[in-house]
Amino acid sequence: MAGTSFAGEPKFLDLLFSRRAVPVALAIFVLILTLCVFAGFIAPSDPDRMSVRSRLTPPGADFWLGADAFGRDVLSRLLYAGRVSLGIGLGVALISSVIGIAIGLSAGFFKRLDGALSRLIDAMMAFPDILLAIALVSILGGSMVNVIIALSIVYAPRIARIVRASTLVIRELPYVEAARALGSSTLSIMFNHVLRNILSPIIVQGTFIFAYAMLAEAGLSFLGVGVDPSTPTWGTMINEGRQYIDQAAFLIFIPGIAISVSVLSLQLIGDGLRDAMDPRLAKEL
Amino acid sequence: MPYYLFRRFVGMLVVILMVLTIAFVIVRLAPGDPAALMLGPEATVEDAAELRVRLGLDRPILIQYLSFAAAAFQGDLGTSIFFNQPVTSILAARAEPTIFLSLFSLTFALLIATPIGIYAAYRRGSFADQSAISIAMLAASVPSFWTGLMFQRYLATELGWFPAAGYGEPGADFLERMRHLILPSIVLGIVNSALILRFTRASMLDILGEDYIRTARSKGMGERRVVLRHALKNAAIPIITVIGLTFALLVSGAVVTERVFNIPGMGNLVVSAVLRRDYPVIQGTLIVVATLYVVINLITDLLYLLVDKRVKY
Amino acid sequence: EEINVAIVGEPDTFDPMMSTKDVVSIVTQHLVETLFTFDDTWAVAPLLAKDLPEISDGGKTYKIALREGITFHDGSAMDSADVVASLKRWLEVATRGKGVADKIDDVVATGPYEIEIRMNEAYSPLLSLLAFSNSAAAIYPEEILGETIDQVVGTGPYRLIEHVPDQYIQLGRFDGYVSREEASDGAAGARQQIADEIRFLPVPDPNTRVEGLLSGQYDFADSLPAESYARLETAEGAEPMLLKPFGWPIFAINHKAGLLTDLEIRKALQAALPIDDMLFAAFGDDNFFVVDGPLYPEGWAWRNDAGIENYNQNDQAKAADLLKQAGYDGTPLRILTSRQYEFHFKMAEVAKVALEAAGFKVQMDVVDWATLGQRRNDPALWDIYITHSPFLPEPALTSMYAPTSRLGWANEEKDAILTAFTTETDTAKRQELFSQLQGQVFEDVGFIKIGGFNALMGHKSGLTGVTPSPWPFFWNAKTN
Amino acid sequence: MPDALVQVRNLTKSFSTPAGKVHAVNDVSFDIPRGSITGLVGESGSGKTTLGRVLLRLIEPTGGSTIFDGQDLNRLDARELRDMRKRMQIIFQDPVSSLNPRLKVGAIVAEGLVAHRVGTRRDRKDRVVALLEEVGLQADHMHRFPHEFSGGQRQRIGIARALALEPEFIVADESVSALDVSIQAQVLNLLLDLRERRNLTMLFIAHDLSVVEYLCDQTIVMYLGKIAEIGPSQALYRDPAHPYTQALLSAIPIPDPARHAERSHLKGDIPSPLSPPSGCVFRTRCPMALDECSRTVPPPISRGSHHESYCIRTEARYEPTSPIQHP
Amino acid sequence: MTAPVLEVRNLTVDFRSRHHSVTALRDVSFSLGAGRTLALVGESGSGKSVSSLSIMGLLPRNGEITGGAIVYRRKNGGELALNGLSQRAYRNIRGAEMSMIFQEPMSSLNPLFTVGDQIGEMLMLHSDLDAAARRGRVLEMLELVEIPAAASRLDSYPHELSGGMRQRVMIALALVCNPALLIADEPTTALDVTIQAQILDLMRRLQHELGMSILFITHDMGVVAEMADDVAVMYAGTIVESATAGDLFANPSHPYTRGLLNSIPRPGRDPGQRLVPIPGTVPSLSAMPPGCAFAPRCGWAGEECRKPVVLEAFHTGHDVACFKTREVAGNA
Ligand SMILES: Nc1ncnc2c1ncn2[C@@H]1O[C@H](COP(=O)(O)OP(=O)(O)OP(=O)(O)O)[C@@H](O)[C@H]1O
Ligand SMILES: Nc1ncnc2c1ncn2[C@@H]1O[C@H](COP(=O)(O)OP(=O)(O)OP(=O)(O)O)[C@@H](O)[C@H]1O
Ligand SMILES: [Mg+2]
Ligand SMILES: [Mg+2]
Ligand code: NI
Repeated sequence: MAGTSFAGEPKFLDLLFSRRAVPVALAIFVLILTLCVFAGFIAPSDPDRMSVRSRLTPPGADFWLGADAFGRDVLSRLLYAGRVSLGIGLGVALISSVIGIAIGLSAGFFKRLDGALSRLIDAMMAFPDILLAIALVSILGGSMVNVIIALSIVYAPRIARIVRASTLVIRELPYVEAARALGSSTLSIMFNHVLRNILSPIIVQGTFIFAYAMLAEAGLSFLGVGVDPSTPTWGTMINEGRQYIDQAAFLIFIPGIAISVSVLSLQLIGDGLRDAMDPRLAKEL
Repeated sequence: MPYYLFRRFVGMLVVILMVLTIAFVIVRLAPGDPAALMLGPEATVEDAAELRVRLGLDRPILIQYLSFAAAAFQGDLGTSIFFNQPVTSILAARAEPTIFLSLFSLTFALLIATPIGIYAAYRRGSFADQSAISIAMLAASVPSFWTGLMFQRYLATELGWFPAAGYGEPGADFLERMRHLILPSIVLGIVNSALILRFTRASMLDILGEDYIRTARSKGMGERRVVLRHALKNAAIPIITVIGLTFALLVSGAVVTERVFNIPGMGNLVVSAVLRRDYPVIQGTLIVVATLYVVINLITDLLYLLVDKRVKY
Repeated sequence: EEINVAIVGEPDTFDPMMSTKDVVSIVTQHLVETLFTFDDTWAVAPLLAKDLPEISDGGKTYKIALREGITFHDGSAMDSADVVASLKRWLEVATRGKGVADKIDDVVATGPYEIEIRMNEAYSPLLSLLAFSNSAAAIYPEEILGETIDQVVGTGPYRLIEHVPDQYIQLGRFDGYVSREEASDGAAGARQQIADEIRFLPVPDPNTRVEGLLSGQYDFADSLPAESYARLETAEGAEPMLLKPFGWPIFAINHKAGLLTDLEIRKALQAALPIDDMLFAAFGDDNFFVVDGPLYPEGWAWRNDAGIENYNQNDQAKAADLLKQAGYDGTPLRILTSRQYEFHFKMAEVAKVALEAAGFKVQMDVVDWATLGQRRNDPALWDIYITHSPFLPEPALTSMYAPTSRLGWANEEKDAILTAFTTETDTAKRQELFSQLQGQVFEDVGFIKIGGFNALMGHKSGLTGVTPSPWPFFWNAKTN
Repeated sequence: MPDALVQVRNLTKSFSTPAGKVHAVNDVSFDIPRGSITGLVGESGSGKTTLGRVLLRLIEPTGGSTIFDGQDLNRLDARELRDMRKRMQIIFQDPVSSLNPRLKVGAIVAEGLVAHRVGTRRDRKDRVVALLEEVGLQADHMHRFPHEFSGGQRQRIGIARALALEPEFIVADESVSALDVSIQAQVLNLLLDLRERRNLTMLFIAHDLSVVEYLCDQTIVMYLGKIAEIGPSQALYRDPAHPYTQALLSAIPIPDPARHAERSHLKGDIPSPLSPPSGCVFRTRCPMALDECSRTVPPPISRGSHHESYCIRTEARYEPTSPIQHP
Repeated sequence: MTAPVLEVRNLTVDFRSRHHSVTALRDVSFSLGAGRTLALVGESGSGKSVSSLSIMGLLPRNGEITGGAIVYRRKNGGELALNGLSQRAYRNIRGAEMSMIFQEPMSSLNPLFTVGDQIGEMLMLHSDLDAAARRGRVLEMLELVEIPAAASRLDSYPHELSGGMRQRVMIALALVCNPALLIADEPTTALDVTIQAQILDLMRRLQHELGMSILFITHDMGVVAEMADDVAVMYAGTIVESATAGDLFANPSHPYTRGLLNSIPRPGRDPGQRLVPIPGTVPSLSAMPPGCAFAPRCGWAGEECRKPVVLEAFHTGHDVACFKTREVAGNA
């Protein structure tokens, strides 16, 4: 007989924070996010203001995080660039989730669509992400919007696959059958029962996609096929900084650290969410 | 079983057809006239028109697609605009470094990641486990080109341990060429080990929680035997499939790594092709890589069947 | 013994007639030769020709004697038939050849080793064109000529052994090569085949070229980032090589359509540009650029001061006034540039800030180089595109002066000066005409020279015999 | 039978699986009298759940029909069926997976009301409170999530959900199997109360024969997709006619050390429903099978009023051989 | 009564988690006589499995024995304190002298090894037999547990067997080294009644033939009555009553035991007669009431029930943990 202790079941937040790293990661990420969102108020100067004569000034009193090859303030650029990088990550996470959910739900719910849609998902997943993104960006042209579109196309199948798999499982669960027995419509079953229950794996996956998209954006910029280079992103900052690896290594270290820390904290948060949502792990704790 | 094989095979063909279609559509989305692109800036309008006819670009899109797909199934992926050579032969010339780079980095990743993953799962919650997953997560968070640049700079240029770039001089023998792949393989392997480590650990954790592990312990056998005989064999199955899936990751990584280390592989080719607007090459690479992925995953799935007697077909 | 040379990319052809790309010139000059070439001072010198031509008929007839005993890589001997056929093809297919084709009546063989070029008007830059390795008037055996040349057969000191695209181009010594007797002088004079093999390795990434050079993989690396200068200087096994001056960055202006067809606005543009900052941002180190207005650098015969008061005004207030006068309506100024050459992009970035300060609305179109190459052919798509050029031995080799160029810069006064300049044969008069032309460039803002810049190359310590050049060659090179 | 609310006629359901056709329910017919509880017992895999689901047309039958209050369910179109759903409901075995963990109890219980647009939001809330109280929960429970309840309480929530639309007929699929005995008794009592209060008709699926005997007026014994025996519970338990029923009954462990059951041993396991035995499906395990059993599908043989056994040897009562003697 | 094979005295087991620790077993004591069957009954979560795992030394890593003793009498007569035994020493007796059958026959066998391998492995660990001899012995065991066509089943994989067959394999596995003590944790709960009856018969037969002692864990009073010589009833981590089977069913003396027996529908009872359920639910381990854990659900409970209660002899061989024993028994 399966025993379920009901009162002792740990609370979600307790679980989320049961790994010490997770609250730290969450705090760091929220901090980064806030700083970047409010870049307009926080940044010490206009990110585009040049004072060419101060180029490559190392971090110090004038420029807290140094100045780049145009003598622009790295800190200000970092914050504004973060807005774009995080924006791309978030945009991709959201759009790919929406597309993925739409495809995955339809495939999981309508047997007739399933064959074609899951083959489509398989085929899309067969393209390595960077490769597909490069091809798409090179064809759409490099702008922030296009990078978001391209990366969303790349990552949507991943969400779709998860959604489809979970949908197939959930639609067979007794509570869905109960809903059908009650006469609920397919649409209400889809949203009230299926979507509501796969939201957590999607959120977890979304966090990871957020992270991967930021890495991918940096990769695309590195390869010279990313966002148009006059828009600062952390990726373009690294790419620009590469040339000064000798005189001004901070130019690639600082955005590199910004990316790595953001991606790391996102992954930690994703892991934490997953652990918190996985009842098996919950029991083990 | 034969029926299952047949079904899987047909499924694979359908996916490959889908891959072809997607690649065709992607490239057709490209703005501009492919003929004008091929001829370059100095071409006249008449030249372009003539070329369009020659390439069949004036025919209805469906016909174009069909002949493209038919040609592709016969191994003809078109002609490179830049090199004016068949895409297949260009790709064939780039296959060696990419294949070996992938193999080496996968081997490297497996050698590093599996034992650590197993150990971490076995001693879950311990300091060793925590450090292993932290390092793995960190490794997965650092852009691989960044790692590549650093390794190149410090391990190759400064310390001279490895060649900094390239794929050996013309006529270099096999060993020499492979020597050039060591450092890139490590760079690429790092990201993969992160993934494989976490995956190994996770599936090992799953297995260690299974009832039959408790049964094994109740038989009075040593922990080593429990882990290596009873758990590992079961954990190996999901690990095999994830290796198939990492192929895409490897190729993605290869694009960046080959670029950093200037290795004349398919990844480098595709970036150059993008910069050269050489659409047939982009298309061909997409198709070849995706097809390989599909085939590799079919193989790992079949391997899975061989190892796991439970799977019914 | 072999020399490994890291070049910036993969040449798209081995037929130098068909391309104006520098990588193509660098590689193919080892394979094929032209009738003439340039010496160290960029004076024209004979190569396959026996001597400089006899020019008669008021500059309209060039009689060129050919060297005897020259063999092609396929073993056949070179004679006037080959030369005539090659030149005719050049006039038909090469960009620079097509540019002069209408001035040339005929190319005829007047003996087994003598040809004549007959023209309908005098055109003084012709010799330089024949000497140039860029869109070169290369000499091939008559038999292989066709619309495209599949197998490059030339008379050069090296021949192609193997080409693995994106990997290497392997050249081997051509044993049948007959060198000139004179002492080596730039590309002219004796060409010694010291190395057994020369390998060109396409390495698109500049940092990788630096790392490879420093780690000893390359004997020579072309086009290195200025930032690596200090590292190369202090490094053990490698040395920097500065080509000083190399060339000049250019803001090419669209005179055919758009905003800049208005002279006032062009003047505003000229006034607003902060040349110092642009160059400093682009090159970073005073070693690598000069803020210098004249179209030719110090030490060149073509140098003069006409119009340079308009250079480097850095006066955004004045520019704003000019814009107001012109009734500028806020139409965006479209700057087309690419990051293939990082300094283009950086100059554009700095320029953008200054132009915006002056009241321009600026739209940056950053595309890849290939796209830029296409887009600039369509006047509807851009107002400024950024490019650069080496200092060419003959001003007329720069096409931008001509009304037929893609800039479409035309005005009666300038066109008259240009015609006089290209038909005049007397050197002193030509220099005078050129200073008038330069004056026009500034006054009518035909295009904008930003300054002068140097190119950085690097070589392994111990490599000798390579002279700094926009198109470095390796036949006299030696390693030890 | 007088006033049957549900008449099942030749109901058949087979599933196509990669391994072949599974005959889960095979030509089953019976009636459920209005206001009574009918028990359905059988071993795991015998097709009880499937029968419950096709009967409600939650899955489409392969053949046969269910006549509910005179209407053939299989003739109804999608809209009519949805309306009909108000009149018949189902309660599931697993109290965990049968409640959506992301919905609050209030929303779960109100789902049917929402689906059929019954009443206003306020009305529905009142209904939910009343329902919760009827099944022994409290009004403020509606704001909690299912995981905050014990197994027995969750089962009550499932029952409240099923009652919301005031159905006449309920299929309870192993509704107490997952509960501890002390809780199981609470739920069984609740079901009995409900029947009395609401005159509910119920099909009660279980594998525990003692529970069925306790609760049900009529009992159906299923084996491998077919009915083995059907009859009023009292008669069937006192005088089991089918050898399978006899074996089942004798296998029940009785909580009394003094009354050791005399075991009838069934050989082996239930055969695969992919390839059921010919003739009588039970013959492979039957201690009294004859050659003839492999040839004829046994017809129902009456053993009294409404008591039928599907065995050609129903007259020959099987006498168990006493197995091992205990110390 | 013979000397007990196993004696558990005041066993207390805690589970730690990051935030708190819960006590899953509290002062659990029972003893199992040689050749006898002791049934441990109780509802889900009452601590039956934790008890058995403590004896086997297989507690999950977050579980810990924090008090009490487990004494095992070896085949050779020596006494062995199992708590605090080194893993190495444990390994020698696990499988060889005491072995265990688990509830889930589906998942308790390793899917990737053949049945023969898995049973043979036991012999490999605990005997000197060579491969051929091991195979012979395994075959013998399979025949002993009445697996039809045993020889052909040797090389089967678990998924090729039905649940009942798998449970037989588990039994063969547990018994192949002739253990003195067999712990069976709900071995028939997952099985159908007819199969359950087969397995119970089999276990009884084997006990007669092989003479081992069985600790039989179940939640089914019917099965207890079938199998047990002695019974210990668990509730919320403690033993509330223990007696011989006959005594317990005849004179249930703890209110919980009585409630349990009253809430079971028995075959042949009068129709319409209502069951008497125990009100309320089992308290969770993290929210135990003070004193008697059953008090909140108990009709007899009074003030004194808030004080700690211990298991005391009610009469010979019949221990009860209740302040109201006499009232309850008198009411019987
Ligand atoms: N959706 C399905 N697809 C294929 N086979 C199915 C499906 N549902 C049930 N079956 C098969 O039909 C047979 C009857 O299953 P069913 O669930 O009705 O049995 P049951 O009597 O309810 O068993 P249990 O007591 O285990 O719940 C089984 O063999 C089962 O495997
Ligand atoms: N690994 C663990 N971590 C924390 N608590 C545990 C762990 N294992 C068991 N418990 C707790 O110990 C108590 C006793 O559990 P146990 O498994 O012994 O119950 P049981 O009587 O065997 O129940 P069932 O009949 O469901 O098998 C339960 O409340 C359970 O929640
Ligand atoms: Mg069922
Ligand atoms: Mg248990
Ligand atoms: Ni007995």
